[in-house]
Amino acid sequence: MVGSPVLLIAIPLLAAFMIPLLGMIWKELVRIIPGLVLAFMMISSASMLMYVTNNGTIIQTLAGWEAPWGINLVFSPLTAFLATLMTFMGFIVWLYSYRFKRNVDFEPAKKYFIFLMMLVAGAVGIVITGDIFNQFVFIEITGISAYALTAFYTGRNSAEASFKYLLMGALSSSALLIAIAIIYSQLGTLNMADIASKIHLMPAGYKVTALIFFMMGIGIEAEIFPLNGWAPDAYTEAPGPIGAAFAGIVVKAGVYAMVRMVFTLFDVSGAMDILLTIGLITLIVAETAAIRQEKLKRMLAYSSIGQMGLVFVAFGIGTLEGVYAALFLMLNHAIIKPLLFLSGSQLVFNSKEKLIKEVNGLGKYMPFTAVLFALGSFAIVGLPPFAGFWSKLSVLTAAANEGMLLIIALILIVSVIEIVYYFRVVNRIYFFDKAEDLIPQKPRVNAVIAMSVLGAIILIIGFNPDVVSTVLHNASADLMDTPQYIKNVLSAGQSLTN
Amino acid sequence: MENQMFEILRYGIYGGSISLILIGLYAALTKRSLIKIVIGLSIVDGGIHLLLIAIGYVKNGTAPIFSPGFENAVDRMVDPVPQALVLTAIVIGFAVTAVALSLVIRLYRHHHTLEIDEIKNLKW
Amino acid sequence: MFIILVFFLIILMVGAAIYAIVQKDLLYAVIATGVISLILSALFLLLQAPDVALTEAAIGVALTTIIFIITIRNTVRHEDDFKDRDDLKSAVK
Amino acid sequence: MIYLIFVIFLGGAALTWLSGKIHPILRDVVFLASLIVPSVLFYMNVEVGQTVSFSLIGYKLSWGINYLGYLFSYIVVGLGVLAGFYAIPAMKGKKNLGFFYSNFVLSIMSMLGILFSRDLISFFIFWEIMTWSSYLMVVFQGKDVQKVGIKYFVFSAIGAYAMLMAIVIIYSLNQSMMISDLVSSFASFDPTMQWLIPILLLVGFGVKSAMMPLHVWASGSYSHAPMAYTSIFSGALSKMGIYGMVIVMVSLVPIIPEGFWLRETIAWLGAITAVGGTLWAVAQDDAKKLLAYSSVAQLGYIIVGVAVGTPLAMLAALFMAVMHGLFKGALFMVTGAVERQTGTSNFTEVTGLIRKMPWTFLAALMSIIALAGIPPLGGFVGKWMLYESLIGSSHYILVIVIFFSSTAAFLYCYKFLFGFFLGQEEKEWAHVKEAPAMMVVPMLLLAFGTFVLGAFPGLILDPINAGMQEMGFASTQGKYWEMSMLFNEWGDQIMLQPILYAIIAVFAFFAIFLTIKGFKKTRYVTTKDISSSGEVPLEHENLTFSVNFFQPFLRTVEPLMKRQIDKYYNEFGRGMEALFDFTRRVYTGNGQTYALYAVIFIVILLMFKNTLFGL
Amino acid sequence: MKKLIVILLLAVTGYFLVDSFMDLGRTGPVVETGVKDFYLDKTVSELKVANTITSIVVNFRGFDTLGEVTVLFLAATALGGILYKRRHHVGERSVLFPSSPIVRAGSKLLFPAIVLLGVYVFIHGHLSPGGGFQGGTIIATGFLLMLLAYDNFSVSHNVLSFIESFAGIFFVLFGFAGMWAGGTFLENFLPVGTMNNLFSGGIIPIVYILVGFKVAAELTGLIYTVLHEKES
Repeated sequence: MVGSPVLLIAIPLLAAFMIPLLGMIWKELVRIIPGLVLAFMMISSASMLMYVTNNGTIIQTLAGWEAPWGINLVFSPLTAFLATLMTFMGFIVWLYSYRFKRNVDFEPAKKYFIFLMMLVAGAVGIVITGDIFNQFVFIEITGISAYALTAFYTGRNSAEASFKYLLMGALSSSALLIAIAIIYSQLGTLNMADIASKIHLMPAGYKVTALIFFMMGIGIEAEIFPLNGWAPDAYTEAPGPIGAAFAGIVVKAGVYAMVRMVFTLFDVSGAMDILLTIGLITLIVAETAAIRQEKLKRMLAYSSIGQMGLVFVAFGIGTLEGVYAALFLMLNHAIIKPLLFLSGSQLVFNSKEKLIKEVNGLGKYMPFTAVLFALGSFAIVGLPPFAGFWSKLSVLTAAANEGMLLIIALILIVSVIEIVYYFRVVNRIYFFDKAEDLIPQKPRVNAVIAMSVLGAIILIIGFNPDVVSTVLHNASADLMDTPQYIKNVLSAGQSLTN
Repeated sequence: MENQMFEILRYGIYGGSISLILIGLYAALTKRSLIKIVIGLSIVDGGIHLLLIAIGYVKNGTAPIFSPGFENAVDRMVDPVPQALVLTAIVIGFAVTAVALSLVIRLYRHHHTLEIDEIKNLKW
Repeated sequence: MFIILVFFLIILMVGAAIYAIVQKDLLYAVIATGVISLILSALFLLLQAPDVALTEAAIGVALTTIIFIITIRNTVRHEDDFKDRDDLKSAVK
Repeated sequence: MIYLIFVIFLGGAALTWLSGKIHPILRDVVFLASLIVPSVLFYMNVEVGQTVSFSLIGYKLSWGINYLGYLFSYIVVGLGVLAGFYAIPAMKGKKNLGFFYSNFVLSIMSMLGILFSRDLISFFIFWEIMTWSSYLMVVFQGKDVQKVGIKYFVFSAIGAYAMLMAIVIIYSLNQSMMISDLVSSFASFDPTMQWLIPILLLVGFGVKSAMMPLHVWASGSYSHAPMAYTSIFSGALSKMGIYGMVIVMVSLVPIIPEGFWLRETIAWLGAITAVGGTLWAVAQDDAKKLLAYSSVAQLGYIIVGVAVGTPLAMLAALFMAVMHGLFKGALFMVTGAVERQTGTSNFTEVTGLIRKMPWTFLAALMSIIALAGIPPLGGFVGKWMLYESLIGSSHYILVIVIFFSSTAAFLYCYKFLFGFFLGQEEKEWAHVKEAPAMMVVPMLLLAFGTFVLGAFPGLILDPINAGMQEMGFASTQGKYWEMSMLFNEWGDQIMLQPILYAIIAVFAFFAIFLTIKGFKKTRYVTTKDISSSGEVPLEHENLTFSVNFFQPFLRTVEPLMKRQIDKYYNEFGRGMEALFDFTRRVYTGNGQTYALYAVIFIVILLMFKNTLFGL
Repeated sequence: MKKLIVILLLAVTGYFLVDSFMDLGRTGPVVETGVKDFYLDKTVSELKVANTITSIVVNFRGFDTLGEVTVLFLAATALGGILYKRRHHVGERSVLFPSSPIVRAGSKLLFPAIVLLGVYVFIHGHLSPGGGFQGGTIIATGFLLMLLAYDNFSVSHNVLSFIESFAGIFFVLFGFAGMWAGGTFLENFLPVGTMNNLFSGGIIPIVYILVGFKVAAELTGLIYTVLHEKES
């Protein structure tokens, strides 16, 4: 085991504070250090994931106080899985943008990499923390990094997107604080496990109100339907790799926070159905919006929102299989959508408007990028033998086992819509003639490596899904087993009385 | 009598904080000027902070600071946890407000207007 | 006495909030926001939260207000006319 | 061994692509090797009933071939290898050939994989691989990609997803993905599911076999894919739909109470497909389109046979499936050859190639005869058995419809033959040469196959019989004659032989006649040489006789053809897009509105929290 | 119309908020003993810190504080990034209003006092109300005063950067030291001393001083950045 959970947060923070100083020494360090940190986080969380798989959950207390009193970090199979996924994606995004951002001035470049690192660290923090207020703080860290990254390019509409994001983010943090206030006023504790063990004492009315405020606060991060207006704008206007990071990292953290609320913290019976309904609405609205898009990244953004809807549908099924399917979907989406964003932004790199029709005929000029984009499209619509198929299959079987035939039908109809718009783009890439004034941008070596790693993972999971099934099984069992979670966290110190 | 007074006090504080939240939200939802929206958001923040502090308040409470000779006043001390949370929340709220205002400046530079209805190049 | 003070402050605060959102002149609105923060800070003190009161006084009253004012100076002063008007400059000069 | 076959296919596909970067000849060699080697391995080493199983994320998967699959594998592998040979000269000079060839290999692999699948998951996986590899072929030439390609893929996806839905329902009921488990436990499902599952599966298979309301993709896709591939596309790939349909119709539908209605419906849909396809084929001026619609029509016959489901009907259907693979493969190859040599496949432009491309003509002639169902070639046997089985099972109206359709089919057969090869010779085509031998030989082989099977249908009836027996039909081994009056008590082909001799005599007569006539001095006229009236046609007027070839006939059937289902689909699609355009307006672009949504969201949840959260 | 809808919506939200919080006084929390009692107890008995809030902010929930200074750091960085222009008018400051000599003189007089107050507040954070945030913000207001009063008053960006970086680094390093010495991140590994002494509470005052420096530098830098935002 390399490192410990707290290092996943502390090291990036340390690095973030150091980068301004180090940047004065040698400017290149500003780009290199975040990469090293992200690599460390990736390796560390992967090795801890292995440790957790064999030896059970790591609970790390902070500042020397046991669970309900101090803040603690929970590195369970689920959080380990997500943390590994996120740090891996963070590293890939860094790798992609390492030289991508070379032509940017020193000051913004410095900020870009700090924010990228903190985005990942914040998202990891959201996932591994065991304390709701701490989670709120991490949501803010992620949020501010995300606002700044969205507004990274001057001169575009990025400030507009960022402001919308910020407006929603501010509402989100208000809702979260109100929910935390309700919980704290009733239960006198902020620790998730402690809350989970006492939530049954809380009067139902307050409980549900708190849950609703949580759902709204976290729903904004998790891009559920009526709360996701900011998402397409932010994805579109942020730099390409950051779109990938949003889709692969930030949303996953939001989804995690949401399901942790619903599955572990609250014992409200109807919450699953709400998740299911919201997920379905999100899925349908987002996918139907995606089909009419003219900008490539915006289409990908809507598609990403739709996939998140599907994830919520899978969680909303509420069975172990459903959770398994949802985690599988999250994994696949976290791999495939970043690939699409990375290769897509490479495809429209030199076009001004980033329209879909500007990718016409680029298959000939940037064969590698185009192939990866096509691979990503094939995988995300769930064509076998690529990765997306297995997750879609597991969602469908989970739904079928609960007899939700209508939902299966809806998911499949929406998949057809998905096919239409992805294949329109793939067709354009390969079978149309290139616009004459457009100069294709050859991807740099690091970008090629980053994208091909993702492509290889898609193929590996596609041909042998068993490589991830153990991890996913552990993770889904972990999420379903609330008593075990409480026991793990509170075992060291005794729970507070009554 | 004393209890009743305390009840009224509670109602007053909660009512004040909730009305602050609602007023702020109203501004954020209806005002067309970006700055007004940010003002609304900061008012909401203020209301929430007051709400949190009010949760921790106990009857005839004292600040949770021990002074020599009064170590036994624990029962009357107000709840320190919400205060700690509010400390954090205030700083975070300020950070968000600052970022929001810098975005407003950027938007003004770009669009030459602060009307939120005009700033929708990105839609659908 | 305590209660009356608190209620007085709360009413003042709500009044300031309403003033802040109905006032078309953003500069006044911002100052009203500062007043809200000031009253909040007083309320925190009354509610036995001196630390919070200190922070709110420094951040809410001074820093937030000044950032708002700088923003207004860089943009427009009146809520209704969204075009640049040199009101603020002329007003403060 | 089974794994090895698929590994070679996959590796071959990848290698073909890569070797194309090194040298084209190497690529061609690798391509052919990766088709032939696994095929040889398959026939040499794989026996019926031999299975391998493994498990993947909790699903037990199993691969192996059964007799029915073995029968279909003849179509797939035989046609695939021949088309592979044909493809090399046919595709010469095109771009992206590595892509084409590796897709080709993938298609063949996926079809073989479907036949190998003993469980639904691998069936679906191979099905989807087949779908997207054929999709990539359809759009390969880059014509009408957004329209035809997307249409093909959307319909395929609808079919595939219907199938997927059926598969997950089966899994939820059965907790097993094996097809055999499905068959054995199907009787215990509740009636709703008993209806739902076959219908969903039939939608899936119906798309691939171009059944009536789902056929609209077929004409465009068949005519847009490169001809070297279309011969497989129409000849073998569509048979996968038939293969699935046979399984459903034989194993599942009889179990459903009142399942009789499902059979009738499918049979009628098949018949309507046949009629519609034929009429549309007649109206076409382009050989590819004509053959495409003709394929739809022929598949309609097969569907009728499968749906009626008496032993004889099934025999007829399977026989026709094999025959259709042969002659339609040959005909598409012929069209491809003509197109390659002349640059167009339009009857109104190309005429009189008989002297230029005699071998191609021979292949076309034989295949057309088989298609039209004239003895002694194979088509006749199939059609005869189909009529007989329909009459035998009292489907009198159906038989009239089918008969009408197959009579009308003569029209387009004639048009095809006449349009390309007979008629005046235009100067424009004077330079045309015969296609290379590598193209001619495969089509001649296929055409010869139709001849052999027409004369000796017993050759293929044995495997068909084995397959049917496996599906649960009573053994008909050695008793074909009891099923059809076409065969006599000697068991296979005797009744046909007199006909055969007679036909050969007629052929010989005509051959001699033509040869003698050919020696005579004939005056060749061009299309512009019109002496019958005083009007002199202008240069640009197309006066080829193929223009408005069957005008009176088409005018008669016009009311039938007016209702084009395609139009409804298009309008539906447009309507949906308009709807989506409307719904996406919830994203107004105004940040404040989004904030308002958030408040509305929370208010709705709060107001209805008692109902929503079950308090 | 929109306003009416909004008012209606807010009325409903307000009703439920009132519903959630108003009853609190009547029924009280369902769990009588929360974490606060533990904190109140341990603050005196183990940490020897007079100000419970300080002990919570720095020790019990020190991780939050670390996150919070990070948020501030990120906000300051983001501000620089968002308002970044290629040609930055360095040294030119937008003057809100020209200040009178009285103000200048007063500012000059007040500035050391304010800074001293701030320093006092954060040094005595564990004994009396106040601490790192409060002291830091007070110092920042002092700088703000000077920036407003004097056109030519300037703060070295590099110095600010150094201070905030070092404060942040040492905060994290203290966390690591706690990990090394006591086993958990940010653990109080120094002797706690006796209550109400200046040197008590182990690492709490040290960390709070670091927080104070960081917050002061951060906020000053932030104000400085915004003040230099010239109208284009």
